[in-house]
Amino acid sequence: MRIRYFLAETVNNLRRNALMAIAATSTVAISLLLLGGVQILGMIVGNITDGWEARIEISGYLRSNATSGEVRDLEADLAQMPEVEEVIYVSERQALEEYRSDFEDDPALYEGLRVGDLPASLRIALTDARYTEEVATRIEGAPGLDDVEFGGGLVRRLLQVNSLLRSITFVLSVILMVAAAALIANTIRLGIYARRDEIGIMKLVGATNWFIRIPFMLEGLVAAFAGALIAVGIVAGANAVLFSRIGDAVPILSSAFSFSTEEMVTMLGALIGVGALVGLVGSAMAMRRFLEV
Amino acid sequence: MRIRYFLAETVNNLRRNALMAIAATSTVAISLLLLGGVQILGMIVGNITDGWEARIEISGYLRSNATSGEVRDLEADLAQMPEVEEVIYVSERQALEEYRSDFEDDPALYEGLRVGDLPASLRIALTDARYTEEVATRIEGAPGLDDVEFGGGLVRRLLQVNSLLRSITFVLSVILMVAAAALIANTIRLGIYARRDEIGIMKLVGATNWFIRIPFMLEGLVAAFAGALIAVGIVAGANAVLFSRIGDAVPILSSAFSFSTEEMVTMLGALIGVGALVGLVGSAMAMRRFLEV
Amino acid sequence: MGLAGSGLCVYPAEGDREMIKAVGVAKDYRVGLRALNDVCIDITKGEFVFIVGPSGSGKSTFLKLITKEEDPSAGEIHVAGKNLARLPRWRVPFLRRNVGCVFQDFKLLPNKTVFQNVAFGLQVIGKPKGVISQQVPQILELVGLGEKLTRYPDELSGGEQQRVSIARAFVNRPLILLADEPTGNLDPATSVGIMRLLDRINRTSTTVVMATHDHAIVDSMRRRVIELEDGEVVRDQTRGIYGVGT
Amino acid sequence: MGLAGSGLCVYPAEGDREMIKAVGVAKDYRVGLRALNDVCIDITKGEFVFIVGPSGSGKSTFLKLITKEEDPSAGEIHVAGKNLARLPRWRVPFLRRNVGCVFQDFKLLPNKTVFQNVAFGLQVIGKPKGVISQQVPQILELVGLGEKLTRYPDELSGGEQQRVSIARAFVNRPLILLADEPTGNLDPATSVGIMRLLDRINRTSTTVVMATHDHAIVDSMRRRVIELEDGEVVRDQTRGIYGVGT
Ligand SMILES: Nc1ncnc2c1ncn2[C@@H]1O[C@H](COP(=O)(O)OP(=O)(O)OP(=O)(O)O)[C@@H](O)[C@H]1O
Ligand SMILES: Nc1ncnc2c1ncn2[C@@H]1O[C@H](COP(=O)(O)OP(=O)(O)OP(=O)(O)O)[C@@H](O)[C@H]1O
Ligand SMILES: [Mg+2]
Ligand SMILES: [Mg+2]
Repeated sequence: MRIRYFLAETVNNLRRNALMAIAATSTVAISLLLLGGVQILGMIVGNITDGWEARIEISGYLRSNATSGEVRDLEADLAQMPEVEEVIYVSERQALEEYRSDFEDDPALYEGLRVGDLPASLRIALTDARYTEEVATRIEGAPGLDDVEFGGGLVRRLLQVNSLLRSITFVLSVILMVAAAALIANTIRLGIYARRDEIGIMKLVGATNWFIRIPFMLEGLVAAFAGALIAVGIVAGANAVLFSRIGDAVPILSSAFSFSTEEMVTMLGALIGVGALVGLVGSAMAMRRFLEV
Repeated sequence: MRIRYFLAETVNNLRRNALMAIAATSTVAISLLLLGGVQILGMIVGNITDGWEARIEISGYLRSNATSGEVRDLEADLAQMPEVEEVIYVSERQALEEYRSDFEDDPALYEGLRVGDLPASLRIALTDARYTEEVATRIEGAPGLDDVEFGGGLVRRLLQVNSLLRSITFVLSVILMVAAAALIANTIRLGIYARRDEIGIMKLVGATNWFIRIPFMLEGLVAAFAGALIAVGIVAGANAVLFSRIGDAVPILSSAFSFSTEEMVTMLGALIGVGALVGLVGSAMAMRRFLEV
Repeated sequence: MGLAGSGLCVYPAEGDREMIKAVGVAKDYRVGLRALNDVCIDITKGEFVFIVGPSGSGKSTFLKLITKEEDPSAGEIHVAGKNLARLPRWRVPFLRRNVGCVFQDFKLLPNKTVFQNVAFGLQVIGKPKGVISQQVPQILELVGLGEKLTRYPDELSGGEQQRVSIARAFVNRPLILLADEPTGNLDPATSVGIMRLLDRINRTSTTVVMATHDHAIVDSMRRRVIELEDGEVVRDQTRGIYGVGT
Repeated sequence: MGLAGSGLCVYPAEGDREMIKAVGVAKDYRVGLRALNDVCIDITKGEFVFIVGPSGSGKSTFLKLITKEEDPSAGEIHVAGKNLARLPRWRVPFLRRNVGCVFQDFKLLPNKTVFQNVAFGLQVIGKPKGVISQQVPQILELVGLGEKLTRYPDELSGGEQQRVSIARAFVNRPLILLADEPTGNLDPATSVGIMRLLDRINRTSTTVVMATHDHAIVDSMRRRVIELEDGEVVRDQTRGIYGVGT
């Protein structure tokens, strides 16, 4: 009976105060859209920096006269290091082919090259880009090895930049979370302010605070939930339609703009949660001062 | 007399409706802060991509036996091309020094090198990165020139990425502009909704629409202006305090985070303008339906 | 159109002194919800008219038509010789400045003090500050609120709010004064004071139309009485009393 | 504390039948703004009391103290044997359910229909839907609004709104019924009907306290009359009339 009353009340109020409901819904939608946008930005930055770090490898160039025994020893040595994830042998022929495909747009650059002009190498992938320098110095000068290459100081700087980028996006999303909450709370507070007389009358007629509060909170919840759904719909739509297009158009970005379904669902779920929570709590908080009659 | 009435009215209303004034001010502040944030992001992206493009150069490596006559002819040829901005001669010694300073963290990399191991070159800066390929093919095979190097396909992709990044930040700032306007308008509309009765009474007592509207618009203007000032203060503060720190901490980003005073002032001025305009126009628009009594 | 449903009306020749004229006026708030039906009323300049009738008979509705707060569904309303249906929207505020109104629910501005509420009636017509700061306290003194200039409406008793509404209605000396139940929240002694005031205003040739339930007042004043019942004029007496039934 | 400023009061022994008791009550809305001064009133169960007095004399303030809408600045208010100063805040709604109130400014909920407004009084005490849909139309019929159940307050005349407020106040059969000027916007015939209703309610041993300016009603009912003037009790008569001065 109570529940039926509260639901009927909520529906009635949303209908009679359509302007406020629309304002609250659209504010929530916009705020969460911005929040979602920053989350996506964060995910893009994550993808990019992960991609960069994944591409940090050590190349051990082999002497042209290295014996296969030397090479095998070196491979075994590396394979047992805990920091090393994978060791790949790149033959002279493979090196040339890779070079060709890297510069396929510029035949001039590889026209004169033949097998043997580029050395064979061991390509060493690490579990974490942080170990690059350590591993590189450890194998330097090993028998059969001509030269060890990696970004050097550049790697260090790249790692620095990556961690900075990640902190920036984290800080940004915290800021936006706070901003979204403040914007939504503002709207709800104004909506309730417009109906402060109503609350006062209910109190004078003998309604308890909860009896008054619940329909207002449900209203806030419904409006915020609707707004969150709109925001989530737009973000999911953009993901399905826009981002894959960007990936197709600019292949270099396709990895940056591809998100796993799981991380997408988590993020959108969080948006809805944040929206609904702010709607519910915001209404309750905004009512407090008007309930003191 | 009228003006004095309007000002007194505005002050009185702001005082009597402090809650609404605060809500409007904080909404404007938050919205414009977000808008300012995206503008700054756009400026950062601009700085980075400009930096990248500025660094796209053509290096013409000279044969070690190139005569100074050949070099001078080549320089002259290049200098007269309209696409070429500058040609710099890098001697073998300079090349070695640059190499050293690039890898100063890794002495191992340049320990064995001496003057002559790295070739002298002409470094060609272009007026626009777009002409890279054209110019490179034009000088290829010129007497005295050993090899012409530039990013090739990579340059093309970089340019693509840059233009995409620029469009994205542009679209983002348009979206945020619209979002900020909608959020502010929502707040103002709710604030006026809370006082619809007041407007109706004024009309019944014989006030003209403008007589009613002006104090409300001034209220919107003052609240929005205050909000804009807060936002601008925070952005300017972040610029003065935070961004320079980031630049110091991560030198690679220092150019990305340095903005000319002029572009900063223009941007902040635009923020204030947008805020004030939305406050003024938003109030006027929000009142329309309540003025029809 | 002006003749719709006006079969029962007798039209007097339009004279100079005609202030308010309703010709065959009907008002439907919604379809089938008729508040006034075929009302023909002529009020000349300087008259003092009581509108009486049971609750819900259409008194307030009739007054709202005169200030163009509502528009008639049929018939015509003329005020000071002007057909309100033809009055452009931007002229409405000017009409309302000439028609002071004491509203049944007071309609005070909640964010203005008593002084500011009354002053507002002068500010809209652009009266200079000097005039305002002189006339407003004077008129508030007249309605017995001389001490409460700086109070806000929610700090007043019901009767005090009503008197602020009265003061605002005639502070700018309108041509017509409409008063909807202006003594509903006042004790008899204060009511008598207010009626004396209305009478004095009326003597300066202001037309006064007052909707009321107070038969003591109606009976003692012996002025023109128009009685409404279910939205129709059932009595129009030159020197009437409140009612036969009571 | 309970004795502050109560030097003039004579305390009757607290009996079972005592419903409302004010002991040396004063109310200052602001410093120096005294609305009630040293008021001592005892009202027993089932009494019918008129509160009269000029506009601004403190009638509404006294009623607001009984519902704890305001708290006294000095003295004590007891309702049904309970000292309101000691009533915890969460109990206040339960007090108000036992004290029906017709407000001078009606206080109807603007977003609810007439039916819903009256039903609200039953919903707060958790009455089942069946009871509500039976009792509400019945009581609205009694106050003459049987046809207007689905109207919103702004679609009603002043008197109709007042009657909705009356219906809401006693739909849940409260112990005490406070009525602040309940006939201020009603014509004499409707007023008589409402007074009959109040009388009937009073006969079911509900205590009725009514602030009014309507001397016809007071004079014809011949019930207890308490007169306030400038916030002080100046008369308390068992079978009184409105006033000597009028
Ligand atoms: N806005 C509205 N919408 C619908 N019906 C309305 C509206 N305003 C008034 N009515 C109806 O029109 C009729 C006349 O109302 P009006 O306010 O003119 O009565 P009144 O004579 O002033 O009554 P009272 O003495 O109670 O103030 C009433 O039945 C009322 O219910
Ligand atoms: N909220 C308030 N703040 C300050 N003063 C108030 C407030 N409410 C009432 N007053 C003052 O207290 C006094 C008594 O007010 P109250 O409303 O009790 O009068 P009343 O007897 O009901 O008058 P009326 O017959 O006009 O309704 C008045 O002088 C009024 O101005
Ligand atoms: Mg009326
Ligand atoms: Mg009162």
